[in-house]
Parts: sequence; C-alpha cells; structure tokens
Amino acid sequence: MSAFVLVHLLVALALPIVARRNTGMAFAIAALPPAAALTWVLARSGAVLSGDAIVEEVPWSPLLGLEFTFRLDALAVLMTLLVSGIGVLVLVYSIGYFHAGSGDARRSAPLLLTFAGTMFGLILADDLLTVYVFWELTTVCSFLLVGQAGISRESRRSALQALMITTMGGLVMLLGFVVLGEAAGTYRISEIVAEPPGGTPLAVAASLILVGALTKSAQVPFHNWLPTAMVAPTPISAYLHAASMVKAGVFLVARLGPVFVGVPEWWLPTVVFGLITMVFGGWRALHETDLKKLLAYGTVSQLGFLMVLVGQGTYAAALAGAAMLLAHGMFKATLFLVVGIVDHQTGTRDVRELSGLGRRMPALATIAALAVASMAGLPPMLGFLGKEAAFGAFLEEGGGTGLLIDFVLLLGSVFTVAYSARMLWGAFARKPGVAPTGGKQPGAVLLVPAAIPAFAGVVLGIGYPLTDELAGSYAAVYGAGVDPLHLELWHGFELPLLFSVVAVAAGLWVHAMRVPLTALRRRLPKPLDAQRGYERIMALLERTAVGVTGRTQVGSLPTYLAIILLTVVAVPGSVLVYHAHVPADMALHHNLLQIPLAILVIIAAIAVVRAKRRLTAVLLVGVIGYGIGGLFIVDGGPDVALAQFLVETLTMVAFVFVLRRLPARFTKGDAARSLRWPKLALSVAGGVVIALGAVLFSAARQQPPAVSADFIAQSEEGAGATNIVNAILVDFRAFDTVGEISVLAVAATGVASLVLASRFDRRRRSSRGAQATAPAERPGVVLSGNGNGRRQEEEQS
Amino acid sequence: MDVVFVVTFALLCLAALLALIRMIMGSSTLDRIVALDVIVTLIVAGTCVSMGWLRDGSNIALLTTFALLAFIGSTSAARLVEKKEPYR
Amino acid sequence: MTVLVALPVLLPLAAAGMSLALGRFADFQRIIGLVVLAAIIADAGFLLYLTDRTGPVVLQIGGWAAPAGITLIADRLSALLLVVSAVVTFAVLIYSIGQRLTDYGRERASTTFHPMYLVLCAGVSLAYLAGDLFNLFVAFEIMLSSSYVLITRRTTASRVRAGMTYVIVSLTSSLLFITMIALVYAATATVNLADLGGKVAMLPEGLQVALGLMMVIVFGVKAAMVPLHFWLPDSYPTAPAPVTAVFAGLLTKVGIYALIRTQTLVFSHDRSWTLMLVIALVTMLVGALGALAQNDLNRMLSFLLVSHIGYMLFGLGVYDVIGLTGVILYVVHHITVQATLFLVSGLITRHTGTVALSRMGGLAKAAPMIAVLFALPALSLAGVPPFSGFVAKLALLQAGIGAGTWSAYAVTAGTILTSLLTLYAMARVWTRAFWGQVRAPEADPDPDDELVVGTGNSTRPMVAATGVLVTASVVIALVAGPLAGVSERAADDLMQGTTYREAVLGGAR
Amino acid sequence: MTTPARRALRRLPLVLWLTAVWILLWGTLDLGTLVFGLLVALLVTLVFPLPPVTTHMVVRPLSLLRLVCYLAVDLVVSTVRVSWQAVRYGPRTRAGIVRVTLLTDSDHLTAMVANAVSLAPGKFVMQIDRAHRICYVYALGMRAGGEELVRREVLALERRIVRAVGSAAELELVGRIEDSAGTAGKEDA
Amino acid sequence: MTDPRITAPRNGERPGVPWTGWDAPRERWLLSGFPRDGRERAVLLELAARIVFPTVLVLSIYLLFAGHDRAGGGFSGGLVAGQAFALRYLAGGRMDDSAIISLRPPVLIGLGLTIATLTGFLPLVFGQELLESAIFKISVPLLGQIKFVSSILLDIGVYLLIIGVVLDLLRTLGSGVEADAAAAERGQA
Amino acid sequence: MSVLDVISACCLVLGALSCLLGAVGLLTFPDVTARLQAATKPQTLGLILVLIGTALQLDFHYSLALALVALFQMLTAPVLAQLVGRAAYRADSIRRENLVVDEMGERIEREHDRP
Amino acid sequence: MTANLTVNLTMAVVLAALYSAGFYLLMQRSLMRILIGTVIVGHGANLLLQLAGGPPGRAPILGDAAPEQMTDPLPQAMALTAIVITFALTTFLLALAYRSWVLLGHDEVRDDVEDRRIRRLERRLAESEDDKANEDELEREATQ
Ligand code: NA
Ligand code: NA
Repeated sequence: MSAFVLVHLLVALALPIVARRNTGMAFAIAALPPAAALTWVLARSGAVLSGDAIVEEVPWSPLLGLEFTFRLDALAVLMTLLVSGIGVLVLVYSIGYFHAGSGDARRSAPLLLTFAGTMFGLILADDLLTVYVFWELTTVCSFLLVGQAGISRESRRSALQALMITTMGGLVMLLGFVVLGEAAGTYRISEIVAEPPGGTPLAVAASLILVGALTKSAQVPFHNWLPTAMVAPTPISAYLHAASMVKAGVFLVARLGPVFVGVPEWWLPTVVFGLITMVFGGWRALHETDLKKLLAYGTVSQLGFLMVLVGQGTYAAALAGAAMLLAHGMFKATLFLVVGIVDHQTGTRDVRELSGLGRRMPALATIAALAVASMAGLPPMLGFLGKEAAFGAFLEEGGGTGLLIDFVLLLGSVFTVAYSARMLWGAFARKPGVAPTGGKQPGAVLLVPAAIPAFAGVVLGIGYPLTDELAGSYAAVYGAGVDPLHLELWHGFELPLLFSVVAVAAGLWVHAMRVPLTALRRRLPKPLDAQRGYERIMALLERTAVGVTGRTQVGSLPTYLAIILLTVVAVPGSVLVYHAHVPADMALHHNLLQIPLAILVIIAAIAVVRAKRRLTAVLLVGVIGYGIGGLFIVDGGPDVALAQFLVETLTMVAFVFVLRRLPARFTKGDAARSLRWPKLALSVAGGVVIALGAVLFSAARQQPPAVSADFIAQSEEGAGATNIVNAILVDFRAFDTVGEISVLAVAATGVASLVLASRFDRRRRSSRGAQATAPAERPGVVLSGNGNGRRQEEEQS
Repeated sequence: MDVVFVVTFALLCLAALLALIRMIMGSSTLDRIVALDVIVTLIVAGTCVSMGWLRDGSNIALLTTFALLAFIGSTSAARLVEKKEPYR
Repeated sequence: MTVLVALPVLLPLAAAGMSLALGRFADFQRIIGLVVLAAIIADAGFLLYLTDRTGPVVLQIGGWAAPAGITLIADRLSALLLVVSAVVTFAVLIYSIGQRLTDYGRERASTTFHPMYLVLCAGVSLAYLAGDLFNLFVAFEIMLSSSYVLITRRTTASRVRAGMTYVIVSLTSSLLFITMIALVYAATATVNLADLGGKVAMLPEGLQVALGLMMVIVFGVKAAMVPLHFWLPDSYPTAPAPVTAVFAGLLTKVGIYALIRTQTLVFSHDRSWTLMLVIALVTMLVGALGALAQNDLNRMLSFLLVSHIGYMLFGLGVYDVIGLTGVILYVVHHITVQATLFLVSGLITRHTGTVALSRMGGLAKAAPMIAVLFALPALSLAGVPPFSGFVAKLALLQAGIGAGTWSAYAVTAGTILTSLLTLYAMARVWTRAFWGQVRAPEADPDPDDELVVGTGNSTRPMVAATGVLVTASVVIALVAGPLAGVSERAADDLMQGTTYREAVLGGAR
Repeated sequence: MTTPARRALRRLPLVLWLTAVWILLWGTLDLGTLVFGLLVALLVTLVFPLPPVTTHMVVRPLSLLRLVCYLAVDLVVSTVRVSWQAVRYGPRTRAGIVRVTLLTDSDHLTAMVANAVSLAPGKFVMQIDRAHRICYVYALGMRAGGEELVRREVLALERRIVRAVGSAAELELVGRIEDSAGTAGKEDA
Repeated sequence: MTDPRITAPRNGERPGVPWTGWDAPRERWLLSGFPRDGRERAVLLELAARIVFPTVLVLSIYLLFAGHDRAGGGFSGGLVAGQAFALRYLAGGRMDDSAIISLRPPVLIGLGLTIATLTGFLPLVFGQELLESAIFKISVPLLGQIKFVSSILLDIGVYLLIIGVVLDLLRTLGSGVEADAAAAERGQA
Repeated sequence: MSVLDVISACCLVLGALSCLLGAVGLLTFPDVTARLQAATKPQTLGLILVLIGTALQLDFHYSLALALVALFQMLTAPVLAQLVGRAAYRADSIRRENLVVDEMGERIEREHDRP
Repeated sequence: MTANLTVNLTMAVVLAALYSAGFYLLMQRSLMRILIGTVIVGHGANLLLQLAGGPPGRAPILGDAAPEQMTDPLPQAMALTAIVITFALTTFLLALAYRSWVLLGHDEVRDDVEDRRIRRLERRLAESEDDKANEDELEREATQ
C-alpha cells in the first residue's frame, strides 16, 4: 500500500516535466496511479470485506511512535471508491476541462495527483500520526489548488482561509492524537480500538480530535471556508471539496468512532454540530444563485448529515453513514462535474442567466437528474438507501432523542430536496424572460466522467445487497447485534418511508415557494455570519500582532539594554538580595593601598559619566584603567597589571586616533532628561547587585582552589615556567590563548574593513564621477520593509 | 621604615588626587593630557615604592614598560590633538 | 584519535590564518575554505559515529587532565550539532562563493569574508566542544567577534545601525558572561563544567538559583529568549543572506546549546521547570505575533526565529528525557531550516530587489525553483508533516503532554498556536510573494554594499547550495528514526550527567 | 665613504646600547645573556635599520659627568623655585617666551639643548626653528626684562653640552664665540 | 578656521614655511623620513623616537622570553613592540617601510595565527597530545645550560600576531583616518 | 635604620613631596604651559628620587635597571612638554596677559603683517 | 592562598561604581559613550575576575614567593585573556563608531526605522477601531 502512495507522489514529482509539454497527457498519466490503486483495492475487496484486513507497516521513528501503518479494511475500501474512483474520473475530466497548456492545468495535474496519493494514504492509515501526516498534506494541496496562481485577491484569501481553518483544526487534532496516543501507549488505531484508554485523557482527546474533524468537514461554525473555496477550478471543487477531502473529517469520526463509543464528548458534538450544519447548509443552499455555491452549501449540509450518522456510534447509524458517504461522493461529484461542464460550455453558472439548457444538452441533464435524484433521496437511488437507513437508525434507537434527531434530519432532508430541485431547475429549466443559453455541446471526455458516478448511484441503489455488504462490513466494528438493520429499497410501510415521502413533498413545496422564502431570508436577522467571524478573528490577530510588536519592539537600543539590565537586577538580583547575608568577617580592605586606588577609580568613574567632552571621557577611562592596573599590582598580579597598562595605553591611542575626527563634545540632548534618573537608578541597582554577588559568591567558597595548586605544583616541571600565569597562558590553558588571539586577529580585520571602507567609497565615487556627471553624494538608503529606496531623512539630518 | 613607605604612598596618593581634580576640571584637553601624564608617572613611582617596600625587584621590566607607556599615551594624545584644537 | 575533537576548531582557525596571510589569492581562499569545511563534516560525522558507539571522545589539551587543563569533549549532543552546523556552514559557503563569483568575478579576493567566516565556524565548533566555562566564553567571543565583522562588512548607512545594535547587545552579554565566570570561580575555584556540577551543588541554595538564572540570562541573550530578544529582529535582517543564514541558523542555537549544557550539567531542576516554561510560552507568542506584524521578509523570518526558540526552551522546561530529545531534534531541524529560509530570502531579494512582501509578486511563475526551495523549508518550519519540523514538534508535544503539569499543558497549547501562526506567516509570504502578478525586479537601492539585489538572477551555486540545505532538511525527516534514537540517547546522557562527568574527570587525579 | 664595514661600525654604539639594555633588563651579567643580548640587538638593528646621519657625537666622559651633575643640581634648584612660585603666586604667576639663537647647528645638539633646558622646571622649549637655530624658550616666573638672563642660561647650557658630546668643530666654534663674548664663559665656570 | 599666519607670506627669514613647520629637523632620523600625511615634523620627537624605538623593541623581546619566568610573555612583548611602532607612527614614520622585511599587517596577523594554531599539532608528530609542550635543556659550552620550552613557539605566534594587530590599527585607525581627514579637507568627504 | 635606609627614606619622602608639590602646581597655575612646568618637572625629579630611594632598598643589579627607568623619564618628559606646549600655543590655551614677553608671537605677527 | 575569600568592602564599592558607571553609559545614545561604558564594565569584570582568586598576595612566580603566599594564578590568566579580548572588541566598536560617523555624520544609535514604522501603524490602528481598516492600513503602510 505504501508503494501505491509512493507511486502517486513520485509520478506527481515527475509530472511537471510532462505538463510543461502537454497538459492533457499529464492528466492522463496522472489518472493512472489512482486507477491502479482502485483496481488493486477492488481486487482485494472480497477478502477485506469478509474481515481479513491487509496490514502494512513502514517504520519511521519508532521512538516517537512514528510509523506509516496502512490497513485496508471495509471503510478503507469504501473510501477508495471515492478517493481513487472519483479521482480517476476527475483527472480524466480535467483533460477536457482545463485549457491545454494553461498555467492552471500545469499546476493542477501534479497537485491533483499528489492529493490523490495523500488522500489514499489517509484512508488507509491505521495510525493516528500517519493520519495526521496525510491529513495536513491534503490541506496543503488544497491550499495550492484553491489558490492556483493567486492572481485575484479573492483566490488568495479563500486559499488562505481554507488553510488556516483546516490547519487550526488539524493542529488541535494532533494534540488530541498525542493525548490519545500517550494515554493508550500506542498510536496504532486498531490497537487503540481493541483496547481504548479511559478517563479524562479519552474525553480530552475526543474533544480535541473532533475540532479537527469538524473543521475539515466544514461543520458550522467552521464551514465557511468551503463555499469560499469554490473559487477553485471546478474539477478541484468536485474532487477535494465534495467527494474526498471534506470527507476526511467524517472519515476520521467513522474511523475513531469505536474508540469513543459512549464518550459524550465525542458523540454529542458530532450530533449537535452535525444537525445544525445539515439544516443551516440546506437553508443557505436554497438561496444561492451560483450553482457552485449552491452545491457547496449542499455539501456543507450533507457533511453535517454524515457527521450525525458516523458520530452516533451504533451499527445502524454507521451503516447508514457508510451508505450516505458513498452516495454523497457519487452524486456530489457528478453534480460538480456537471456544473463544471455547464460553466465550461456556456461561460456562466448563475441560475438567473441559465435557461433551456435541459433541452439543448439532454444527456447532461439526464446525468444531472440521476445525481439529483440520489441527492434528494428518491428510490431506487443510493441516496434513498442511505436516507431510509438513517431515519431507521435513529428510530431503532428509540426514545425522545432518536425521534428528535430524526425530526431535525427530516427538516434537513426537506431542504435537501428543495435545493436539489433548485439545482436541477436552475441549471436546466427554461425560465421565462431569460434568453436560452447557448454554448457548445460537451465532449465525451467531460460527459463520461460525470456520468459514471451518476450511474453508479443507480447501480448501487438497485444492487443494494452489494452496498449493504460494503457498508455493513464497516458498521460491523460496532457489533451487528441480533437483528441488524439492512440497506434495502423496500422496508415496508414504515416511518422512514413516511419521512422520505414527507421530505420530498415538503421539499418540492419549499422549492416552489423560493421567491417568498428568499424575501423572508432577507428580512431575517443574521445571527451567524461565519465569514464575518473569521474576518474579525483574523483582523484581531493582525491588530494584536501589530499592537504587541509595536509596543515591545521599540527599536531603541538603550531600551533593549535597559531591559537586559532590568532582567539581571530583577531575576538573579532579587534572589541574591533575598538570600543576602553579608559575611561577618568582611574586611574594609586587604591592603592599605587599595583604598587610595579605589578612590581614584571611583572618582574617575563618576567623572566619566559626567564628562561632556569625548577626549575627557577617554582620558578618564585611561585613569580608571591605570588605577585598576595599580590594583592588580597591589593584588599580586604583575602580568595582568602589565597587560592592563599596555592595553589601556593602546586603547587610549586608538581612541585618540578616532577622536581626531569626531566632534569634541558629546552630542547634546543625549538622553531624555526624564529618563536620566531611572537610568541612573537602574545602573546603580545593577552595579550593586554585581558587587553584592561578588561578596556573596566569594564568601561562599568552601574549598581551596585545587586546580591552581596543581598549576603551581606542576608549572616548573611540566611547563618549564616559573611564572605560573604565563605557564597557564601558553601551556595549561593554551587553547584559550589560541582563541583569544583569533579574536584579536578578527578585531583587527574588522577594524580594517570598517575604516578602510571610506577609502573604497572615495575610490568608487571618483570612478563613478569620472563616468558620469551623477551627483557625488549617495544618500543612505534603507533596504527594508518599506525600503523603496527612500532616503532616511532622520538619519541624515 | 614602614612609616616612610606609608608617608611616601600617602603623598603620592594625594598628588594623584590633585592631578585627578585637574583632569576633571580641565579646562582644556591639554590640561587633561598633562594630568594623565602626571597620574601615570605617579603610578610608576608608586609601583617603584612598593617594590622597595616588598624588597622585590624582580619586576623591574614592568617599571620600564610603564615609564615608556606614560610617554606614548600622552604623546599620542598631545600630538593628535594638535590639529584638532583651533588655531588661534 | 582524540585529536579529531580539536580539528573542527583548529583547522578553520589555521585556514583563517592562511586565508588572511594569502589574502590576495582568491582561489586559494575559496578552496581552503571549502576543503576545511568539508573536512569538518567528515570529522564531525565520524565523531558522531564514535560517540554514539563508544561514548564521549575527550581531548585533554596539552595532556593536562581536567579540571586543570582545558578539555574538549564531543558527546552525542555536541557531535550531532557539529555535524549539522558543519553541513550548514559548508552549504552557506558555497552559496556565498557563488554569489561573489557572480557579482564580483573570479579575480576579486576578500581579505575579510573568508577568514572571518572560517573563524566563525571555529567559534561555533568550539562552543559545542568546550568542556570548560571560560573556554566556552572564549568560543563565544571567537564566534561573536567574527560575526560582528561579518555583519558590519561593507556597511551602508542603514546597516551600520543594525550592526551597532547587534554588536553592543552581544558585547553586553559577553561582559555579563565574564562577570558570571568570575562569580562562579569565586565560589567554586573551578571553571571546568564537569567539575562545576559537583561544586555548585555544594553552594547555598540561593546562590545556586541566582547563578543558574544569571546563566540563563547570559545565554538567553544569545539565544534571543524573550524579553532578551529585541536586538535580533533589528539586526539580523539587514545582513547579506549568507551571513544572516549562518547567524540565524547557528548563533542562536549555540546559545540554546550552552543553556542546555549548563542547565543539565551544572544545575539541577525539578521535572517541569516552570520559569522556563513560562519564558518558552512568551517567547513563542511574542515571536509569532512579531512575525505577523512584519512586511519585511527577513524581519518576519527573524521574528519566527525568536518564536521557535520558544520551542527549544519548551523542551528544556519540561526537563525530562523526551523533552530534551525534542529540543535536540528541534535544534537540528531548526538550524537547517532557518538557514535555508534566509538563503531563499536572499534568492528572492535577488529576484525582486526588495524584501518588502507587499512589493513582490508572481515569483512562483517567475522563479518556480525558488518557490520549491521556499515551500519545503517553510512547511517544515510550520511543522507540517512529514517534514523535519513535524518530527521535532511531535516529540515536544509528547513531552508536554507527558509532563503532566498545567504549565506544560499551557505551553503545549502555545506550541500548537505558534505552529498555526507560523504557517499563517509562511502562507502570507507565499500569497504575497509567490502568487499574484509577476513584477519586474526593483533596482538595487544601494549598489555599493555587499547586498546585491534586484539582479533578477541567481546563479547555480547559490541555488544548489540552497538545494543542499533543503535536501538536508528532507534527509533529517527521512532519518528521523535513527536521529531520534541518537537524540534520545543524547538527552539521556544529559539527564544522567554521569557519562559526561566520568569522561571528563575520569582520568583526573 | 660608506663601506659596509664603516656602516657596521656606525651601528656599533646602538648595538652596544641595546645589548646593555638587554643585560640591564635581565639583571644578570653572564656570557649567555651577553651573547643573546648581542644577537637580539643585531636582530633589531638589522630588521629595523635606522637611516645614517651625517653628524657625529664625541662623548667626553668627564664633561658628560659634569653636565649630569649640573643638570641634577639645576633640577633640584629649579624644582624648589617653581614650587615656591606655585605656592606663593599660584594663578598670578607670570611667564615669557624668549627667542634664543643657538650657536651650533645640528639636529641632535639642538635636541639635546632643548631637552636639557626642558628638564628642569621653570623653562622649556616651546618651539624650535631648526632652520635658524632658534629655540623659543618658555620661562616661568619671568619678570619684565628677564629675556637676556634666559638667553644666557640657555647658551651656557649649550656650551656644556657641546663640551660633553659635541664634535671637535663644534667645540671649537663654541670656544671661539665664548672668547669673543668675553665674560660669558666666566659666569658659569 | 585657517590662520593666515600658517601660510604666512615670505618673510625673508624662511620663505613659505608656516610657523608650525619650523620644528622640522634637517636630517632623516627615522627610516621613512617624514610623515606623508601632512603632520608636522618635530625634531625632538624624532630624535627621541630614534633612541626609544630600538630600545623598546629590545624590551619587547626581553618580555617575550622572560615571560616564562617573570612578568611578561608573548602578549606583553607584542604589545610593547606595538607601542614602539605607535611611537614611530606618532613621530611621523610611515608604517609600511619601517622594516627591511615588508609585510602587510594582515599577512603578519595571518602568519601569527597560523603559527599559533599549527604549532599545536607539532607534538602529535612526537606521539604526544595536542598542544603538549616539551622542555629541552641543552648544555652549550661557555653559555651554560639553555632551556628551551616548546610552548615558546605559541608565544612567538602570539607576539607576531599582536605586532600585526597593532600595525594594522596604525594603518587603519592611524593612517586610514588621517587620509579620510585629508580627503575631508579637500572636500571629498 | 642604617645610613642607607635614612638616605633612602629621605629620597623617598622628598621624591613624593616633589610629586605632590608638582601636583599642587598643576592645580594652581593659571594656564596649560605653566601647569605643564609645574607638573612634569617636579614629577621627573620626584620619580628620580623615588627611584634612588628604592634602589637603595634593593640589590645593586636592580639599580642599574632603575637607572634605565630614570633615563627614559629624562629623555621623554621634555619631549612631551614641548609637544604639549606647542599645541597649547596653537590652541590659544596660553593666557597672553600673563606673558611679559612673547618673542615668538612677535615674529609670527611680523611675518603675517608684512605685505 | 588564604582562606578568607570575601571580597572586601573597598573592592565591592569599586565594583559597584564601575559597573554602575558602565551600565549607565551603556544606556546612552552616543555610540562613543556606549563604547566607553563597555570599556568600564570590562574593567569592572576584569577586576572582579582578579578578585575572584582571593585577597592580595605575592605574585604567582616561583622563586619569588612561597606557594602559600601566592595569589591564585588562574583568575589572573583568565583576566589577562579577558583584557585582551575586551581590547579587541573595543577597537572594533571604535571603528564602528567611526564608520557610523563617516556614513551618518553622527555617532548616535537611533531607533530602528522598521520598528518605528510598526509603532506608527500600531498607533494608527489603535485610533481607528474599524476592523476593515486593518488590512488596508497594513497594505498602505507597506506600500507607501
Ligand atoms: Na505581493
Ligand atoms: Na546593494
């Protein structure tokens, strides 16, 4: 199975080369891997449906529980029909749909194939992390496919929205997976199903995982990315946003359902959100004039329906869910492809502009009618099977809840019938006052792929035992019970049939009442505008980002340094102060000479702070340096003192070299007056903290310095030196010295690169001046976010 | 003898303090350079005295070096300030 | 055999010396740089193999046993980071050479770039290998000083300011570093890290805590942990792409490495170190929000860098084997990916002449290769599976969930949010720069400086070098199994501490 | 004129001086130190050669010693004088800049005179005009009309220096002028 | 800004020379002769430099070798030698022709770094640890026992590198800044 | 205390005193040149005295090296004095009203004034 | 190497003074002041390093003093290394200040331009509470 996934991806990787020459050929080649996968799965479906799942493991990072585990079971077979089956059809359809050689075609062929591969991987996955891997990849594919070249702002936004919402869900789901996996000790789904963990982790995992499923399957209130994603080319909508990807959430719920049987955090949200979504989607679909949008809301509605079914966690609901899953994939793919054909041939998909197309393109209309019939739940279509079973499933459960659910489902079904009618009417009916729509007849390459699932809906409906076996072997995960529900065209005169009849009748009535209803909708308040909600959240995000960044990232170096210092004072400093008990034996001095030198250094330090002239400050720093050199001598460190004196002098010389060119005085108004005292307070606090640290840490020493005793002992014999400091520098710790001279070398090189740069500037300027009469002065320019070569006035003036 | 050394040190330190005051007061850069030279010389003298006190002359090279440095530091400052200070 | 540990430091230093001495021979500079870095890759790879098989490789320099002498030690962690860093520095050197060949021709040598780059590599290597606090300081200084030169080289008016921020903040942290070493020595009379472990434990608790926090600050500035991070987004973005790539990829990680090393070896924490967890959370969010506020591609990447430092702090905050495994995996991944992204950003600016996202467009069409080179690391950074970022993030999530404290849960949630925001930022780059109408490249605003932009081309070595790094990140994901194994063993070593201590001090007295 | 041998010979004083410095620094006088000192001195003089100068110094030890003693006494006396000034007059101390035309005309003698003048407190050479053998001497604590005294002191110092290290010709020149000046020589004898 | 007296009209005494230039010595006291960057010469300083410069170099070599047993070492030695060059620069010498061996400072730095790093590998040849030192004691007739510690090679590397660094600073912060200033005066800045 | 000690003590104290007096002059004199006088010269004397005082406390071979220091000081102090004085004159840091005579200024004026 | 290791009061005050002065100068805008600040903090750090070895004693040179009288040589060696490194970085920063002066005509560290832009944007967004303004503001800011 991994091989099939891999083949998808590898072929997709190579596809751009083909697509550059011949896009039709590219789509044709792209159809091969899913076709092969489908064939392979169907060939093994017999065994699989009888319970012999095929399992394959590809280890990845066992330590993290990462492995690719694939398991072909009934649900996977069922999903393969949608993923690979519809995939092949869509890819073939794309040959006719996309303009040969267009950018969209070149992009879409490999991406669609990649998507098919990842989706195939997803449905086969028997490992939570494997699921996640493919899950996110489908999201990325969707982003790229929706956005295409991202020419229009709308396409960019839609792609981004789809990405953000589904990724958000995906990430939360990942968290849920980790919670579940860590609680169960394994990420293998079949193992978790066999032995689910209990307690809080399970409930938490359920909630988290559902977020992923609900977003991916466009449940209210996350649904809105789906209608906006309709900016994508129609084959993509048909494949990703109707037949396969949006089913991922439903699939996941179906897959993990057995784990969460009886967990209220699992089934309650699925039912509640599912029902709301079903009704809401149906209601919205009633008012769309764009056929694609209409179908999109229809999809939202159907996804809600599916969610209710697969989330329930009973055999009957699962059976109905499996049937509906299949049915929806079939009819919705057909309808999208049909709308694609309509759009492709006529240039419009607006119900207000289309008229009389049924007469002009009867084959297309027939195909559409078959699909619509399935969608509306008319016998003997597959959709009818599913819907009957669904009604039956909740009735079977009995009690008020089941009935309540059934009533809401009925309401949803009414809307479904109504928008089904609207779809057929909108696309094909002749409308008074609208000119008959023209357009070429579609070719077989477009028609056949659309027709196949439509007819499959019929075949699977009439051949209901086959469907029952398919769906039933999935539903068996919940245990079939003594008298399990079966998918049948005829259950007898029972409540489900009544529901179906009512739904059709009421739905047709609703369609008839479309004009007043639309008016009604305009008058109704809009309590639930998900699109606006999304926009608000994103705006809030931007606002927060700018707000936080604008307030913290002030761009002022003194502030940054102050923050660092403040951290030092506040964090380790406060700990030090808290633990401070100054040692009792603390001396005033160890050597009398320390005092005058200290006074010298302290006065000089204070004077430096107050110095107004640069050279004065430098000379005072020199005094500090020499004073410290003196302290080194007093301390018994002639080597350090020598180095200190030498370095101090050289530093001073270097300073003086540079100060020749700088103004004598420091820039006035160096610091805002108001900040002077806080800064002073902070620096004094910093100084005191460090001095305190010096006292406390030095007082805390318990052992004599063994290392240094070693040095003293070994210096003469081992390093051939009586000057131990030197022995340390060139022998014991010679590596430090090597590093240190590297720093010196680097600094000298850096100084050269900085100082001599002006020489190069001059040279360049003069050579440029010789070439043209261009102005000699080049303004400093910013190459940054807003750096459009604008002068930095602030920097220059 | 210790008294002598303490007195010597005290005098040198007092001198250094005065020189430091001159350095802080200015008024011109040259004054400060002179003051720096004085301070360094005083430190050389102090180092020298401490050698006498400890009766340890092993680091005489240090003293030689210091004496030299005082010169180079101040000279560089004086020489380079020449052009910087305004001509009268 | 032990000399292998010193090679990653001494070879580039010697090469830098030669490169400086023979500064007029451009080809020599290029060749010696590439040869030395390639040698380091081989050396580091071998060290990793050795350390994983037989334990730490220890070099007591000059034959002076620790704690007296300086010890260089390659354990699993340092060897692993050495390998990754070597690969990144090698690829970036190729990129840089390619760029210079295109822009200045074959004859033009640089007295500055090659030696400084090699010294930088030596500093980074030494930082990983140093078994001694003061030597670590020296390593930091080697690394930082050369980075100062690289970031201010051939500056323009706008870049000199950024350079200042970087240099001064780094310098300040270096000064705090010496101060801290002095305090450590005052209390313990040793600077050997392995030796310090035991000695610090004998200090009064308040001092231990203060010392630990001081180290967190010192290394935190380098690692750009919030609130010590402000300098980074102001300074990194302005440097030329290869420089920024190495800085972003390596320098912050050296800070993280030092943090991990000291906090595991010298100090001890309870499982789940709440302060660090809080810092991690704030770092993640502040960084991610900062990224969203940017229109400048490089600044956005820099903020994301800050944000993802939070991930590494997270793992450290969890403070158990799986947490540290996550950190190590994340560091390995992030070094590669962040460097790659900055290189790609360099390619982008060459094509567009600007770093302003709002003024880019249509790159996916104009330069599809760059689009691919951007997309993979971008997805990886966002933690999208199956790329390297996902593997590392997964380990962190597992650590966070496993830690079982509320602070850890909060940070775990923050990790998720940060992932989302990262993806959003990356997607925004994609929608703004790669989608939309193709635009003509803008003219180089400052033709005199090192940053040559808006040429509308990128030469093969540059693309190849970027490709090498992209491949490296893919390889990291592919070998996630063995890699996680090594990381876990490394993390285990860190938590135990005995392996390191025995390796260093075993032969002493 | 400049055969290698002579050039080497001319470097000899410097080499000897450097060797002496080496020995002084080590503080031990043994053969090893001497040999190494010579080697170091040679190394330094060879690697950093100094340009040859045309004028020569002839050292007369006795005169040199007298000069040193004179300078030492002068140093002490002047120090007391200036210190007195500092304490007595302080900010009201007056001064003057006096032009002194030297008798001799060589760089090193001029420099030595300037150095010697500057050594003791109270006076220093502020500006030299080598082309005209002029030293502008700044004298602290000078009263109005004290120019001549300053000039005399400086010239007397010059004579002492010439006697100590001047060439024969310069010595002769100084002596001649001294004779013609008559009393000038007796004053400082 | 510019005092007219500096470019004073000819005065018969010494036409065309501003008063600030009177100090120039007549002879070349330092190898490079005179400053080329427009600084005035000063006879006193040049003479002092002529004497001090080699002396300080000897001092620096002393520090280099004495470092093992007394205060000093490669650092201090190198820095002291550097100060000697600084003095030469101040006295007006150019840096690049101050020695018979003309090495650009970066080359010297690179050389020092290479020596310092590569000598670390030398002990490996003798089967010792990296950077391990060896002590050789050789008895030379007449000179007595000479101790040679191999780590002096590192010290020498350090010494050379630091001289290179100081020379480079003089080249850049010294001459480089001076050249900038001159260009600024010419109005090219 | 031996005789040498007494001499040494005198030298040390006098030297330090000389340094102090110089510092007083540095503080009290009116202008740079005057301060220069006050500062550098007594400083030289003071240092030499201190050197002598110290030399008497140490072995003989150290005295030679100390003589080297003294020589250095005597060689360099005047050079610095001249440099600073010259710079002061240029920088107009000299108080002209304190000068009873300025033959250098006269010449400069003359050369400038002559047409 | 004596037992009493406490840094004495005088030295503690010196350290406090040096670090305070250095920190204060670090927080200024003039690069030269900042540079001087780093030099002073560097001095303080080197002094602290030296003090970490213990109270004053004889120079750690064999033959001049007995090992018990000697000060701890290791911190001295480290201080020496630190001094040289600080010197190297000082000269570099000095050159940077110079370069900044050549390029900009001043040696001040002004605020970052891009950060200022975001601060402006933040203020403008705070003024206009309209959501829609957001994206537009961002785009306008970016393209101006
Ligand atoms: Na754009
Ligand atoms: Na440019």
